[in-house]
Amino acid sequence: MATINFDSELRRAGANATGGWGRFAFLAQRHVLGTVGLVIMLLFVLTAIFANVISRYDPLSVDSAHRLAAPSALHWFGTDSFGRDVWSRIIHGARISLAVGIGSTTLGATLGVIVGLASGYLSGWVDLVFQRVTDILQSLPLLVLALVMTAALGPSLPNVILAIAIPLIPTVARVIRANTLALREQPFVEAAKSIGMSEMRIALRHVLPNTIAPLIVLATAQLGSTILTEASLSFLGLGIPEPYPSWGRMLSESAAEYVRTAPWLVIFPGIAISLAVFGTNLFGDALRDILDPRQRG
Amino acid sequence: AEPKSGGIFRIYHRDSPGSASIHEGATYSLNVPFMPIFNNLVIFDQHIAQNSASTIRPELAESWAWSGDNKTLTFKLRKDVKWHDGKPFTAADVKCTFDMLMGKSQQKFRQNPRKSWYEQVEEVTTNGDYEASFKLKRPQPALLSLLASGYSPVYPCHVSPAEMRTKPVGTGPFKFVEFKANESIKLTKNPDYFKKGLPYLDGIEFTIIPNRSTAILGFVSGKFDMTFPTEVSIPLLKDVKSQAPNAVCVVEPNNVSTNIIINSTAPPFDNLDIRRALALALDRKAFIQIMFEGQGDIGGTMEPAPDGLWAMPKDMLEQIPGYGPDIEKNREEARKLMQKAGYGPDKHLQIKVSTRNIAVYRDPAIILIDQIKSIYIDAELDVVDTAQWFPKIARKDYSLGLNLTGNAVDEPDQSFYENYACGSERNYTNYCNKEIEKLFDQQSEETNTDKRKKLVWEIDKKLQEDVARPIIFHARTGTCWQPYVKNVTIMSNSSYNGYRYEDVWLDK
Amino acid sequence: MTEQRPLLEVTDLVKHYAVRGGVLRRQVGTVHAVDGVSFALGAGETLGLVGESGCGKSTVARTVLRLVEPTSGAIKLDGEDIAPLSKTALRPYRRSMQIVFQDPFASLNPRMTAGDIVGEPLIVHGLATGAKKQERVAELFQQVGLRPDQMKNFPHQFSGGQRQRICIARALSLGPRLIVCDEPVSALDVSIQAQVINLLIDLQRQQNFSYLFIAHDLAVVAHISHRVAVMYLGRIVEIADKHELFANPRHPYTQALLASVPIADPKAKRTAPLIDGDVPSPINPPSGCAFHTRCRYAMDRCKTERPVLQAAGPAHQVACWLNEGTGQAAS
Amino acid sequence: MFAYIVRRLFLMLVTLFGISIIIFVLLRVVPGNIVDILFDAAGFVDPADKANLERELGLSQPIVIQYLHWIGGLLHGDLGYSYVSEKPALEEILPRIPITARLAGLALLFSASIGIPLGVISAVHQGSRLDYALRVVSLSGLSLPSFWLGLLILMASVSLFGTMPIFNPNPKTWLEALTIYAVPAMAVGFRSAALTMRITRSSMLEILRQDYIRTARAKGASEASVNYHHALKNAVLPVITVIGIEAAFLIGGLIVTETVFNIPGIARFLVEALRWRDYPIVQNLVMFIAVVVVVVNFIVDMLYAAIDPRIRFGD
Amino acid sequence: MSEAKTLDTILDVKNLQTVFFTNSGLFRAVDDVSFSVRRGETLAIVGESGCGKSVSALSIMRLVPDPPGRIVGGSVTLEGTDLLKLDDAAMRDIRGNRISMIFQEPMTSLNPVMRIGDQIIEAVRLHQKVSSKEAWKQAVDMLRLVRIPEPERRAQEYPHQLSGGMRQRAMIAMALACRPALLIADEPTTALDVTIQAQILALIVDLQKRLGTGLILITHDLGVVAQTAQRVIVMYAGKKVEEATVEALFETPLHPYTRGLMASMPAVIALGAKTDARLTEIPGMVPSLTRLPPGCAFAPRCKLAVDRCRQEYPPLDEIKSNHWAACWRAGEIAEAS
Ligand SMILES: Nc1ncnc2c1ncn2[C@@H]1O[C@H](COP(=O)(O)OP(=O)(O)OP(=O)(O)O)[C@@H](O)[C@H]1O
Ligand SMILES: Nc1ncnc2c1ncn2[C@@H]1O[C@H](COP(=O)(O)OP(=O)(O)OP(=O)(O)O)[C@@H](O)[C@H]1O
Ligand SMILES: [Mg+2]
Ligand SMILES: [Mg+2]
Ligand code: NI
Repeated sequence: MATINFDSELRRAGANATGGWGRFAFLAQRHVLGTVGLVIMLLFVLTAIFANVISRYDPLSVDSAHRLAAPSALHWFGTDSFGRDVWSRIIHGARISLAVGIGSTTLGATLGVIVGLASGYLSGWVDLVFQRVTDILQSLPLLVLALVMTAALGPSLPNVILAIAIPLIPTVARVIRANTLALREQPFVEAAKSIGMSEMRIALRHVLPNTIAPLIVLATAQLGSTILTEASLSFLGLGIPEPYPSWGRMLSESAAEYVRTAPWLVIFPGIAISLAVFGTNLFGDALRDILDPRQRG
Repeated sequence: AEPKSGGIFRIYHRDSPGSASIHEGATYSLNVPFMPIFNNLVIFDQHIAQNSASTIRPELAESWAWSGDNKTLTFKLRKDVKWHDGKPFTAADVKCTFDMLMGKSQQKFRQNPRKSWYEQVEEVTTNGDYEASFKLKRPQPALLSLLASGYSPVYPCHVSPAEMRTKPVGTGPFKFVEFKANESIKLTKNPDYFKKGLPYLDGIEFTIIPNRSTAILGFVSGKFDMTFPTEVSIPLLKDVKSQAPNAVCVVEPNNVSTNIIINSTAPPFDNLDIRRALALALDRKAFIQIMFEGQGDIGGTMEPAPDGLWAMPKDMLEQIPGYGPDIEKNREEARKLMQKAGYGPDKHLQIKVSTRNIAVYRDPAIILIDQIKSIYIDAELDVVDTAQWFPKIARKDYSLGLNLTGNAVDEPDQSFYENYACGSERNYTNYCNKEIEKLFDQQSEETNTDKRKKLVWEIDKKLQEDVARPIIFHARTGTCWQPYVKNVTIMSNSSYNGYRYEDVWLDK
Repeated sequence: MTEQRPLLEVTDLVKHYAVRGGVLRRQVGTVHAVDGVSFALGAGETLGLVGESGCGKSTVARTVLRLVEPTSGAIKLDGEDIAPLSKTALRPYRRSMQIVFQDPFASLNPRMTAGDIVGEPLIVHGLATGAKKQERVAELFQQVGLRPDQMKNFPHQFSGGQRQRICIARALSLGPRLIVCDEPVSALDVSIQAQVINLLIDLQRQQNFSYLFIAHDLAVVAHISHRVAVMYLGRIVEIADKHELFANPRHPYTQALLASVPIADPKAKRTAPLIDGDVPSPINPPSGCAFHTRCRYAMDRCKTERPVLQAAGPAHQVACWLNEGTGQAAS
Repeated sequence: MFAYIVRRLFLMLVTLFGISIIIFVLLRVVPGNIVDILFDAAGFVDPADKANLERELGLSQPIVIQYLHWIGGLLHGDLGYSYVSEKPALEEILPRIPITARLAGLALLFSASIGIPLGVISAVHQGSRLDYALRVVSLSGLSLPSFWLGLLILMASVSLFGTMPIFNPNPKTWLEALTIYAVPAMAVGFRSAALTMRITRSSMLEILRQDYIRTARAKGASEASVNYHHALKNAVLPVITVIGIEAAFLIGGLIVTETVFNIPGIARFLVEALRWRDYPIVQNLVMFIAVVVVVVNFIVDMLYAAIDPRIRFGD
Repeated sequence: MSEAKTLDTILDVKNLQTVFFTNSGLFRAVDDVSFSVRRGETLAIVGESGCGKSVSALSIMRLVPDPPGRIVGGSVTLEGTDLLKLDDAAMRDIRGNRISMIFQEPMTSLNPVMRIGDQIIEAVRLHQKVSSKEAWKQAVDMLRLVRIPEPERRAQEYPHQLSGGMRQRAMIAMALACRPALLIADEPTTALDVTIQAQILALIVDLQKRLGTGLILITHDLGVVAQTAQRVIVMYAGKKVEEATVEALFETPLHPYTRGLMASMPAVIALGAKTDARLTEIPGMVPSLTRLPPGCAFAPRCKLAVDRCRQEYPPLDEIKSNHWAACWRAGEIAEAS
C-alpha cells in the first residue's frame, strides 16, 4: 500500500481552509481552470466598468491620417481603417458585449427557469400551455426574430438583447423542465409537501436548487454564446448598430478585408471574444463543481 | 493570340437578383448576369473603357440617323436576327419594348424605374419589319447614349413581362438556362447568334455568394475565373494580389457618387447658413483616404475627369465653397456660419444622420459624423432598414441622409433630370430651382458638345453652391480575373454597360 | 384509551395504482395497494401497523397525509374530512400531521444541510427564524441523538441511522398532533432506537401526540403501541388492543408473524420459518380470503368468500372465518 | 399512452396554428412589404404602381382574408407562389430541405459523437489533467464565433490545399460530396459538441455518485460498463434535451454557416426571403421549421419515457 | 485469533484503517479493525449507527468513495489473496463473483432505469458464460427464491414499481445470483416483515450450508444476530470493541457498550410488559470521529469509566477464551458475571 501523506490529503480536502478567504483560496487552487475563468470574467467586468478610465482615445474618433496603424506605443492594439484606436474600442466594446451577454442571459435564463419550473413541476394545463409557448418560441429562428425586431424597432442594444434572449427561453425551459420532471417524483419533494410547504416554495427551494448544475452549465454556456450570437448577428448586419464598438462587428467587418493586411484588427477582437466566452465557460464548470455538495471538500 | 472557343466562364455573383428582367430592375446585379442574353439597338463599344457618344456601335440596328430637326431618330434593323425561341426579331419588338417602357402598351411592367429616360419620346414608329423610329418632343441628342446603355435591351413582343422576369428570352450571345435564387444563374452559348463565330464561350455560370470573404477566397482558390465586376474593395484588392499574384486586377471609377441628402424643408437645415456650413465642413480627402486608400475622386455631380466626360475643370471646382484645399479655413468659416445660426461650443446642434445598413453607406456616414463634430454638430447614426429607406426619405422624416447615386450613363441628361429636376421621383431633397431647370433643357438640346460642356459645368457648380445635394466623392472599385480570361473590359464611367461578353474567351 | 372523538378516523380507504405494460403502456391491471382500510386513532394514542412487506402500509401512511391521492374513502382529522380538500386548503392541516419516511436518504434534499432540512418547517410555518431557529434545530438534533455540530453536514455525509434521525427531527420540529412513522427506527441500532422510542413516548406523554407507527420489529411495536393493526394484502386482517393482540392473536397470519419474531437468545435457535409459500400479488389478489394460499387452516369457504372484520372480543376485531361470531381463538 | 400520442398530435396542431398566426402577424408588423423592396432598387416609389402591385399580389386585401387564404391553401397543400421568383413556393422550398437536413444531421452526429464521450471521460476523470485538457480543447471550439471559425477553415484550406470545400449541387466524387457537407457540419458541430460535452459532464458527475453506481461496481462491472451502461443512461436526459434543442435550432439556425460556406440551405433562403418580404416563402418556411421543432420535441419526450421508466406521460 | 487461520478462512481482515479526508478534518471511520470469516460461517457486526460498519464492508469491496475516503492501512485477504494489493481488473473479477454485497439502502442502490431482471443477471453474465435467455431464467428463479410474488412480471419491472421490501429482496437476489464465497449483507432485512425475514434468513443460511458461503451480517436486530450468527463483533466509533461467539456474547457481554446495547432492547413481547416502562438507553452521544477523546471513545458515556479509560485506549484483549474485549475493566466485568 502506497504511503499516504495525511497532511497533503487533508489539505486537498480543504480541511484547514477556514474562514471566508481561506475557503476561497482553497477553492481557487482546487479549481485552477475555474479560477482562470473567474479572473478573466472579473477582468472584463472591471474593464467594462472603468472603460472611460482605461481607454486612451475616444473610441469613435476618426483619424484618416493614422488609419491602419500597426500596434505601437501610441496605439497599443493599432488603429482600424477609420483610424480609430482599437484598444479603446475593445475596452468600450467590453461594455456592449457584457451588456449583451449578461443582459440576454439573465433575461432568457430567468424566464426560461420560470417557464421550465412551472411547466415541469405543476404539470397539467400549465405544462400544456407553457410547452406550446416554448414550442412556438423555439420555432421562430433567432434570425427571423432579430430581423423582425431590427426592422420594426430599429437596431439598438435593448432590441438585440431581447432578440437574443428570446431563443434562450425555450432552451433553458426545456432543460429545467426535464430535470424537474424527474425531481418532482423524488421522495424529498413529497417530504416537503408533507410539512405543508406551498408549491411555489417547493419549486424554488427544493426543485430548483437540484437543477442548479445543468442550469449553471447552460447559463454560462449561453452567456458565452450570446456574445458569439451578437457577433454572428453583426456578421449578418443585425447586431449593435455602428458606431458603437461591439467586438462581434469589429471582428466580422475586419475579418474579410484585413486579415492579412492589418491582422491586429482581427486578432484583438477575436481574442477578446474568445477569452470572454472561454472564461465564462470555465468559471461555469467550476461553479457547478463547487456547488455540488457531493464533491469532496 | 487567336481567340479560342469553348469553356465555361465562372463568375461569382454578389447577391441574388430579384428577377431576371433588366427593365424592371435598377441594379447592376441584374445587368451583369442578364446582359449577355440580350442585344440593344446600339451599344457602347465593349472594349473601350470610357463610354461616350463616339463609342456607340450598332447592334440590332445596322445603322441609325437623326432627322434634320434632330427630333427623329431612325434605326435600320438587321434581318438575320432570331429570338432564342426561334421567332424572328422585327421592328415590332422594338416598338413593343419602348412602348412598354413609356407605359403606353397594354402589358405593363411590374415596375418601370427608367420611364423618365423616355420623357422626350413622343412615340416609336415602325416602317416595315426592319425600321424603327423614335419621334421626340424636342431635340435630345443624349437619347442615343441612353439607348446604348446595358439598361436598354430590346425585349421580344411575344413574351410577357412576367415570363421575362423568370425565363428571359433575348437575341443575345447567350441563352438563359436557369436561375436558382441564392444559388446560381446559368447561361449557355447561343449557337444561332447573329454575329457569326461568336460567342467564344460555351456558357457563363454565376455562383451566388453574398459573403464577400468566401467569394474572394473562391476566386483566389481558382474556383472562379473572375470576381463579380467592380465588387472588390481597395483593401481586398491588396489581399487578392498577395494571394493570387497572377490575377489581373483593375481599379476603375464607376460613376457612383456618395452624397448627402439634406432635408431643407424642416429645421435645422431649412437654414441655408447651416447647409453651407455643412458643405464647408467636409474634408473630402479624408473620406477618400479612409474609404479607398486615396484612390477616389473629388468632383461635382458629374463624374470627375479624366474618366468622366463632363467634369468641371479643377480650378472651377476649387472655387466652390468647401472644395478649397485649406480645410481649416473652410471649417473656420463654417463655424462662423453656425454661430450666426445660434450654435457654438456651448450649444451643439443635435441631429441624426440617416443611412442604410450597408457598409458603403454606413462607413462614410461615420466619417461624416466625425467631421461635423468640428462645427458644433453632434450627430447620431440612424440606420434604416431597406424597406423603409425610400418611404422615410419620401416622408421627409430625416434631417441628413447619406446616399449613393449611381449613373447608368455618363450623361448630364440622366443625372440632372433624375436627381435635380423639380418633381422628379429621385429628387429626394425636392430641390427645385426653375432657373436651373431651364439650363437643364438648354444643355439637353445643345448639339455642340463644347457648348454643352460649358453649360453642364455651370449647372454643376450652381448645384454645389446651392448645397442641393453635396457630393462627397466618387468611388472607385476593383475587378480581378484570372490571367487566362481575355477580352474583358471594365467600363470607367459606368458600371451598367459592359457585360455583353460575346467575345470573351478563355486562354486555357 | 381515551374516549373522546378520535383524532384521526379513516374509513374505507382505497388506493389503486394502475399497472401499465406494452409499448403503448396501456393499463394492464390494477394494484390494489390499499383495499378498504378503516381505523381510528385517538389523541395521545399510538396505533401500530404491521404486516408483510408490500401489503400497503406505506401507502396507507401516505394517503392518510394526502401525499398520494386516495382512490376513495374518507380521512377525518378532528372530525373534518380532508380527503376532498384542495391542496391549498389542505396546507394548514399539514402542521398537525407529519410523517417520517421509510426511505430516509431519498426523502432528504441532497443540496440542503441537515440543519436547514430540520429547520425548514419552522420557517414555512413562521414559527422561528434566525438564531431562534438554529437554537430550536440544535435542540431537536440533541433530542434525536445527533450532535448539533452535524447541522452543517449534507445528507450523504451521514450514516443510514443518522439520516433516519434527521427525518424524525424534521417531523418533530412542528410539534404536530399526529405523526405517521413509517419504519422510523428500522435502521437504528438498539441503543439509539431506545433513545428514539423513549423520546417518542415522552413527547406523547407531554404533548398528547398520536402516532401511526409502522414497523416490522414487533418488539418495538409492542412497546410503543396502544393498539395494533395487522395488514395483509391491502386490508386490515386484525386489529386489537396491544395486550389482547399479543396475548391472543386470532388471525393465522398474526400468529405466524408473532411466531417468526427472532429471539435475541442464541440458545432458542429456530430454523424453519413458520409459514411458507409465495406472497400473493396485489394485482390479482386471491379470491376470498387473501391469506388462504398460505394458511394452514384454510377451508373451502376461505377460497371463495372474503371474511370481514368482526368483533372477536373486547377491543378486538379480526377478519377470519375461523373466528366467525365465536370470539374463539383459532387452533 | 396511445391516447397520449393522439393528444400530443392534436397539441402539435394547436402549436402550429399558434405559430402560423404569430409569424403571419409578425411579418405584417414589420414595416415594408415586397413592393417597397422592389421599388427600393429603383430608387423611388411610384404610388400608383405600388398600389397596382399590391393588388396583384393580394396584399391589399384585409389581413384576415389574407391569413385565411394562406391557411386554406396550406391545408390543400398549396403553398402559394414566391413573390420574388414567382415560382410555386413548394418548388422553392423543397430542394433546400435535404441540404439543410444533411448538414444539421451531420453536425448533430459530430457533436453527439464527440461531446458525449468527452463529457463522460471528463466527468470520470474529474479534476485530472485529462479533464482539464479536454475541457480547454472543447471550449476553444465554443469560444470562436462560427463565422470566424468557418472563415478560418476556408482560409486554411485555401492556403494549404489551394482549394476550398464550397458547395456544389452536383458533387462529382463521393469524397467531394462528403467534404462539402462534412466540413461545415464540423464547424457547427464543434461548437455544439462543446455544449453537449459540458452538459454530459455535469450530468454524469451527478450520477456517478449515486448508490446504484456503487452497486454496479460491486457486481464487478468494468469501468466502461459502469460509465456508459449504468451512469450514462441515467445521465443522458439533459443531454438528449440539449441535443433536441440543437436539432431544432440547426434547422433554422445554420444561417452563418450557410453563408460562410455558401450552402443554399433553408436558413439562408429564409433570411433572403425575409429581406425581400417574400411572405409566402417566409411563412411556409417558418411553418416547416415549426413542424420540425414540434416533432423533435415530441421525439425527445418519447425518448425521455423510453429511457427513464419513472417518467410517464399522459397518466 | 490464531486458531482462525485455518484453510477454512475465507476472509481475513487485518488492521483495516479507512479514513475520510473531509473539510472538517480527518475522519477515522474504520480504525484498526481485524476479523475473519470462515467457510459457512456467519459473522455478525453490530454497533452504534455511524460507527463504521458499512464503511468496513465497503472497504472489503474496495468501494469506499475516493475521494474523500481512502483505505490507509491493513490488509484484506480473501482466499489467500490480499485484495488491497490487486489491480482494478483483478478486483473486478472478484467483486460480484467471489464476494457480493447487499447494500443498506435498497431504494437508491438499484439503477432506476434498468429492469430488475437485468440488474440481477448482470453479475452472473459478467462472470459466467451463460446465454441471455438462460440468465433471465435464473433471474426469475432468484426472485422466486426471495419470495417475490409473480417473479416473471417483477423481473420486467423497474425499481420504482416495487415496494421497499421487494427492492430489498431484489438486492438480495442480485447478491446471491452468482453464489459468492463471501456475502456481505448490510442490514438485509430491515424492510421486511418478520415472516419474510425468517424465510430470507433461512434461505441465506441454507445457501451458506450448501455452498459454504461465508457471511458477514451487519444488523441492528440482535434477535437476528442471535438466530443467525456464529460469531459477533461489536464496533464503537470506528474500532472493534468486542468479539465473541454469539452464545458467549449474549450470555456475558464484556464491554460496557455491548452491555448497554443488550439492555436497550425492547423486551420480547412479554405478557404484561408495561408500556410505560422506559427502555434503558445509553446516555450521551457517539463522539465525533474527528475529535475522538484520547482514551477509550466510550468512556464519556460509560458508567464504569475510570481515569485510565479517559487517558489510554484499552487494547483488545482475550478476556475469556475466544472472547475479546477492549476495555480496561473487562476483566472485572467477566468476573462479576
Ligand atoms: N407508485 C406506485 N406505482 C405502482 N405501484 C405501487 C406504487 N407504489 C407502491 N406500489 C405498490 O403498492 C403495493 C403496496 O406498497 P407499499 O409501499 O405501501 O407497501 P409497504 O406495506 O409499505 O411495504 P414495505 O414494508 O415493503 O415498505 C406494492 O405492491 C407496491 O408494489
Ligand atoms: N462520504 C462520506 N464522507 C464523510 N463521512 C462519511 C462518508 N460516508 C460515511 N461517513 C462517515 O463514516 C462514519 C461511518 O459510517 P458507516 O456508514 O460505516 O456507519 P454504519 O456503521 O454503517 O452506520 P448505520 O448503522 O447507521 O448504517 C459515519 O460517521 C459517517 O458520517
Ligand atoms: Mg413501506
Ligand atoms: Mg450502515
Ligand atoms: Ni388502551
